[in-house]
Amino acid sequence: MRISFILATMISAAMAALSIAWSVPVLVNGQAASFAYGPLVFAIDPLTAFMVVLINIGVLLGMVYGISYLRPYASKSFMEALVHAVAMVTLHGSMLAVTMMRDMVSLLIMWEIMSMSSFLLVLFEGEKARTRRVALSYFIQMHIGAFFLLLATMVLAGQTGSYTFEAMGLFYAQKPAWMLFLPLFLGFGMKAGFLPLHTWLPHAHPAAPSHVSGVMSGVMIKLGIYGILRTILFMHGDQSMLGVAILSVGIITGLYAILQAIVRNDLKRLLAYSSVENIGLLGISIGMAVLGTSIHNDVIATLGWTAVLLHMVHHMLFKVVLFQSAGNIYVATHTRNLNELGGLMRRMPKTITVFVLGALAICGLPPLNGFVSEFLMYAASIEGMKNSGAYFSIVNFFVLITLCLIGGLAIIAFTKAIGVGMLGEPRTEPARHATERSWFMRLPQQIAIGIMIVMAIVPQLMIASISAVIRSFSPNSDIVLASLMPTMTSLGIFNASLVGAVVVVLALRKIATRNAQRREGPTWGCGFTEADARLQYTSTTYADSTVQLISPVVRVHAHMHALNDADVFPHARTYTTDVVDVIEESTIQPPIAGINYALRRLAVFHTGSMRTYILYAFVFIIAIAVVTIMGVI
Amino acid sequence: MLSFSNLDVISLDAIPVLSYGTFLTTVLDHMKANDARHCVNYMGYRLPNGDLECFCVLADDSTSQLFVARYHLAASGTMALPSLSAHYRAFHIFERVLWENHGVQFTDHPWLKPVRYPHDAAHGATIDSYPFFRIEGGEVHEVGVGPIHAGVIKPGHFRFQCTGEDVVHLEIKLGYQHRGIERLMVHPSTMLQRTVLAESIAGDTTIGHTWAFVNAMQALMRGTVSDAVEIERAIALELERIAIHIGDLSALNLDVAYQLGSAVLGALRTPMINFFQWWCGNRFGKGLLRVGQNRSSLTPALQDQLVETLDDMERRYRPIADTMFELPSVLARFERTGIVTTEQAHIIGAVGMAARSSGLRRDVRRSHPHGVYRAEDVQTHVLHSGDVMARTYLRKLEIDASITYIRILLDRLRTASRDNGTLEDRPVRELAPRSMVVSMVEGWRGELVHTSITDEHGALVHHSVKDPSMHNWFALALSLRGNEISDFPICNKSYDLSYCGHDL
Amino acid sequence: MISIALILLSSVFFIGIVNRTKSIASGRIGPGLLQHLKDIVRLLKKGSVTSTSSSFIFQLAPTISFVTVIVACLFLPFGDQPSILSFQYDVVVFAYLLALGRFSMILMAMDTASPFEGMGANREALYGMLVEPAFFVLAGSFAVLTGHTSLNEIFRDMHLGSGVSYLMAAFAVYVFLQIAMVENSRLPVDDPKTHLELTMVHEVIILDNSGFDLGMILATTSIRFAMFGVLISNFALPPMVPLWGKIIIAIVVMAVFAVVVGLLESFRARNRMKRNPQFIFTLTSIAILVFFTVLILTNKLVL
Amino acid sequence: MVTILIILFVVTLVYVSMVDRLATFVTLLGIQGVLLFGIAYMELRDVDALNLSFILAETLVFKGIVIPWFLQRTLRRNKLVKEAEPTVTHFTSLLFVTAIILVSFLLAYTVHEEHLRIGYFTASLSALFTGLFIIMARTKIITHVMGYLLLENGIFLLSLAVGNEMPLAVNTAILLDLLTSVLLLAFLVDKVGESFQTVDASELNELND
Repeated sequence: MRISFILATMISAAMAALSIAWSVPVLVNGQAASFAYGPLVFAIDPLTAFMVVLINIGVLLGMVYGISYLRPYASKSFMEALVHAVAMVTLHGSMLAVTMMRDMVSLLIMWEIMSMSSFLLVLFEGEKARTRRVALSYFIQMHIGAFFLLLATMVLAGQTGSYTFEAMGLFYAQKPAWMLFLPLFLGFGMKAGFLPLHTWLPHAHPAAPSHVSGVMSGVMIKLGIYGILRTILFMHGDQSMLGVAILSVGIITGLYAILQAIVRNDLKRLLAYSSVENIGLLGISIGMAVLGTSIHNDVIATLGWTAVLLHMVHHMLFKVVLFQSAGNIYVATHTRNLNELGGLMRRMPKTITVFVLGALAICGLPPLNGFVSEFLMYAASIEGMKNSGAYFSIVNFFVLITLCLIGGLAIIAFTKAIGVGMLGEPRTEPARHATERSWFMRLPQQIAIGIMIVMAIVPQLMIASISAVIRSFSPNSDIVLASLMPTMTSLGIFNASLVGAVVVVLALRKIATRNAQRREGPTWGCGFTEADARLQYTSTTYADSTVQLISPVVRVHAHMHALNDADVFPHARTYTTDVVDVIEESTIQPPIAGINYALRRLAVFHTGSMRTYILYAFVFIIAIAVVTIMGVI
Repeated sequence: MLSFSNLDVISLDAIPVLSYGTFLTTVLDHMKANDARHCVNYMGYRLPNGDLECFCVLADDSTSQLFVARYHLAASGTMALPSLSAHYRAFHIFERVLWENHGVQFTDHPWLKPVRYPHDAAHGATIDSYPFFRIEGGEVHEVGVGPIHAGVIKPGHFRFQCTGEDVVHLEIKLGYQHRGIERLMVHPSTMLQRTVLAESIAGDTTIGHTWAFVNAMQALMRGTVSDAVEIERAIALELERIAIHIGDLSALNLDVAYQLGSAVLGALRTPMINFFQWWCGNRFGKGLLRVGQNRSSLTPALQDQLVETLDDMERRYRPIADTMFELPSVLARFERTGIVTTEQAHIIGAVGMAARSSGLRRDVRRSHPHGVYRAEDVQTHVLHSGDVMARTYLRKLEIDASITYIRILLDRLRTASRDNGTLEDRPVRELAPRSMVVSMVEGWRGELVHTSITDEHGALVHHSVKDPSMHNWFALALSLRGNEISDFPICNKSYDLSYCGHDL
Repeated sequence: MISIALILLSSVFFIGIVNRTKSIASGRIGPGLLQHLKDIVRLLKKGSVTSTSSSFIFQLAPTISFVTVIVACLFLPFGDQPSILSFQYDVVVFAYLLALGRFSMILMAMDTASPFEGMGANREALYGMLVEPAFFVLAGSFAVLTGHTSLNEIFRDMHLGSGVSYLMAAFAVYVFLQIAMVENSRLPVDDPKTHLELTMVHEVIILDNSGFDLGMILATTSIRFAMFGVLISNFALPPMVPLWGKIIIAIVVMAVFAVVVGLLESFRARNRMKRNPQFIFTLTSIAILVFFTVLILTNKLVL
Repeated sequence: MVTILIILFVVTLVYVSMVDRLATFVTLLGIQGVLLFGIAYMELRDVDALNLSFILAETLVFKGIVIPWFLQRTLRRNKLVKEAEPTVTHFTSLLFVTAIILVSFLLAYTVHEEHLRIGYFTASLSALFTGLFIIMARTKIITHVMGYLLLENGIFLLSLAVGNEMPLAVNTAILLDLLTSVLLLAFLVDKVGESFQTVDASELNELND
């Protein structure tokens, strides 16, 4: 049954080859190209070309991984496998198409195809009730997003009489920008996962199979960012307040999501929240770039746009790595709960090493590529503090604080994931018996890591190759980029030499200790000889001290029958926790509860008797007749 | 139950042998009668015919009375009994020892776990395999500290159930220092050997334990010592109290990283214990107390030296004590840390300064006085907050009180008679046959109870030792609940409990 | 060049001076100034024991931590003497290098499957997260003040003139001093002296390290301390003084820094663990005031 | 110079948020009084001697010395050592006060009134809000009074912020009002002190005598 998926991968590869062949020239010489297929017009400008490359790399890595990831699912029927394969190709195609559309209506159609196909992909393990529920919720929330896009289309068409993107420019020139931008941001932001529209993400990612969640998190949510970028492309004039607004949303999204990631015990959910956090970072960068453009500060604008574009690629790469490694762990242990894992580094070292590298990158630490884009964000915010009036100086000051808080919190989240889930001693039997996965299941991650290393060592080339895209956002970027290049070159050399220095010191250490005696022994346990795996921090307790600081924002409910004063000799206790996404609880739950309530009320009519239904039909027809006669319709 | 008082020699025949059922109801009735009653000892030993003879001694702090009841368990009979601990938690440790040593199965005991021996010793399990209380769910982590600690402390294992930095529950497992003191005591040996053994029960309570032992023996010999000897012993006991309290204050400062306090107070402990060196040739007072006599008496020259030492100590101690108890960063660590409520202290039967810092007035010197303490001029302080601050500040108050008291005793010593004791001339006599004596002394940690039982030939058949730590270790465990794990060292040091006194 | 030489030189004596101050304050003679160095040398020669629970991360992390600190030192200028490495926005690199070192040490600690080390890792991660904003706010403020973004140029062009700028410098020095105390796990956040597993931050992370690695970790700590010393002494270097004068000033400042650390540690107790986050976050609050002061100094803000 | 004093004043606010010993709180209030004296002295040197001496008396004597001394005495008399567990943690307080300072600043910056001087306005708003926050977040009556004192310091600064336009009478009236309330409170606490103190706290406070 995997044949269908392999075939799909081949089709995708062909699609990728074709689209990249079209896109690369656009990236290189900055000239937009387009071709028509019937009424559909596929246009490739630098931004599209950039997205095409991003999408293709992400999807192909995912599909190659999927070939071996799907092996344990041999019991699936041929039909199910076929649907999955077709949905995957459709998703790939529709994502490519979304970036190539030049008017709102065709974009909406492609958007819808993209949502539907990803819905089918999430539904892969549909035999699980939870997966079905999550998929349904995803489906509904995507359509709320689509509704906002539709609204935006109507606003656009109503005001300018045209659906094309060029009309946006017209609109922005005449009307307050937010009137159009708000529904667009809500629609695209739903896909991207800006707060409070992120609520589908942490559910859909863990429910989907790992190759799909890699693609969804690495690639598909970037389409939301693409939408926002595309919209901004047509803006002009002073949009500084809009920039501050986006930036604020980004700050809140980033901080909130990384706090949520810290308290999650489900590895894939942690990764999903980390995706939201990175969307927040992108939002911050977009905000800064818009701000920079508005106050005519080319340095800030250029740094901002470069950070946005680079971080999109970077995040795609390390998110693919992380989700696929998490997939490998899941296949090896059949659990995603960090409290049940542990000790994997000694059992599947290659997979975990890749995960650690991915984590290093996503925390924005040197010497990997995540650092390059975070460096640019910091640079933009420091420039913002330096080169603007007091007001924007303070805004950028907030950005600076947020960036380093997010950086520090990300370190907590990922040291938790690695330290609790992968290092130390295994906590349960499945983790104890985990074994390394095949080379083919590790290949896509290693490829991605390879690209990441290249991007970290020669960031200046990466920036040069997307300079056309940056130019389309900020026309004067070339001068700034020219002065930025030496810094980026130094940064690349720094990254490389940092690794080199570690290697050199390691070699020296090796030489210095060649005569020293080396023994192995158990970890120091104060002389107590019956140590067990319970004597390790758990995922819950590792997060606890952070949770206590931020308790109003992140609520962790602990369930344990408390020990009171008289309980000198306590009876058996169980301690469990569950985490509440406060925003999800306050935005998504009430309407759902309302709908549930309404449906329960409606169930009164649902008697199960054929005669009542006929009665309903009869009443309905009469009602229609009456309404028609009254001339209401 | 038979009523008597501290150091009374009672004939075994005067204690009625009850059936276990009657024993249970009698003890419970007696406990119910008065809130000031607590169990000071409950132990058993094998009769020559293999039967188990058990004694339970209760103390009433308000009336200075002791009560005793006993029962027999036939070797062939059932060993499954309902427990006292089910009603009064404080009995738990005694019943666990009975279970461990003699195989008595207490059916409804809430915490039937080993005290000194390895768990399930018969099957060759190691001492480390202890059935710890654990919180299930996989989200709480455990921290195991010991038996080898950071710093040189004695061995014990502490198992914390933690949620992050907070401790949900602490369980303490001891028994690493089990030497079999009680067995060695009755092992045919000379009185001197036994005294030396009593000196070694707990190194920091040498005077206290030796005095309790010596008192018991003297009582069984139906002899007395002179007033001067009694006063000297009281001075030694109070000196020990001062020395250890100062040492603990220093250690508490070290644990909160207040270097000045730790260094100054640490240096102050030395002159106090050095005085013992001058007095009796051993810094911890070993070799001072003997049955019927003190091996070296406090000569006028030594008295002067003691006054001088105290003056000098006070001069250096006052400023640092004031500074320490006014330094916000130190107080911030002590206050509201490791709280044990009065209710908890009562439930677990805390004694000594652990009890006094949690609002229970328990001081043998006042409630069951012996010798010089009958004069009632020693001051007892009680604090109510039950936190580390209370225990620390209580130490300061007790140091002050002891200094005052030593000065009073020194005055009295000048006029005291040195030859009104009946044991002076013939220090070793026969012990009274078929008798029992309960000797209680308030060591610096709390009540030390030595219970001796002789057979018809006047030979010691059982000598039971109860160190205050037996009860108070549980207070430490409770004080950690809901506290930060990083406060464990200061909670631990604020009690400074004895490992060997518990393990015996 | 001079700064790295100064850092290496002073790192030899730094812990020695701190410990000596502490011992004198408590009425003891105390260990020799070079005791710490001797300890390190002895450890470097010794054999090692590694935990059976651990993986290559345990072996790798001390090296990474060491390298990050050394490389971070390379970014530090000395007054107007440029540093070895320098490019725009290298303040970010400086902070992220330290973060990388922290990341690797945290993983190393978690690798041993020991609850103590998990505890230390957890604390290190939290405090690291809280201390970082203070550093960045200061760095950003100096960027605003001097108009430059690399440490080199910032310290070259930072001239203190008015009373307000002295106040700002005083705040900045205070914050850097406290950051140094936090990063190096000194009082009142951590207590390097009482070796109690449950109360430590940094020391408990390295509980299972031995031999060469432990020596390297101790060396890293003293170098990092000295690095902050040089950073702080940079505030006290007037531009017109000749180079040798500056070196003398720097040495004096660092000696004073060490003595101040020693005295601070002698006369107060350490914080309760839960008070630490708030203590550390105060630094950010103070740094924010530095930022406002800078806005005033640069006339972005007119009072 | 004035700027320095204002910044130091804001620093004391940061520390106010994190103290948990009431005595430290009082000391901080005293420091604020002295700082206000400095600020007022620098600002109002040209005002006539009577007014000047009046203001100086108000700041240095009352705010800097009398009220702190009186509060310390009340604390000592009533064995009040530590703030009872506050309703919010100190960390949250610290976050709040930091936010208050930032928001006050933005507010001051946005208002941009001709007569308003941003520095004073920021400091005074911060003090006002911090005082209100302390009153809301803490439980003891004595801490409430200290919150009011913070508030009053804020008002004093505000009067400086709007130039010399706010009549001194208002300020004086507020001060008198507060002085009365402090006295009343001290009296009240002295009277009911024993009933809500545990025995042990009274014993603990032998060390303060």
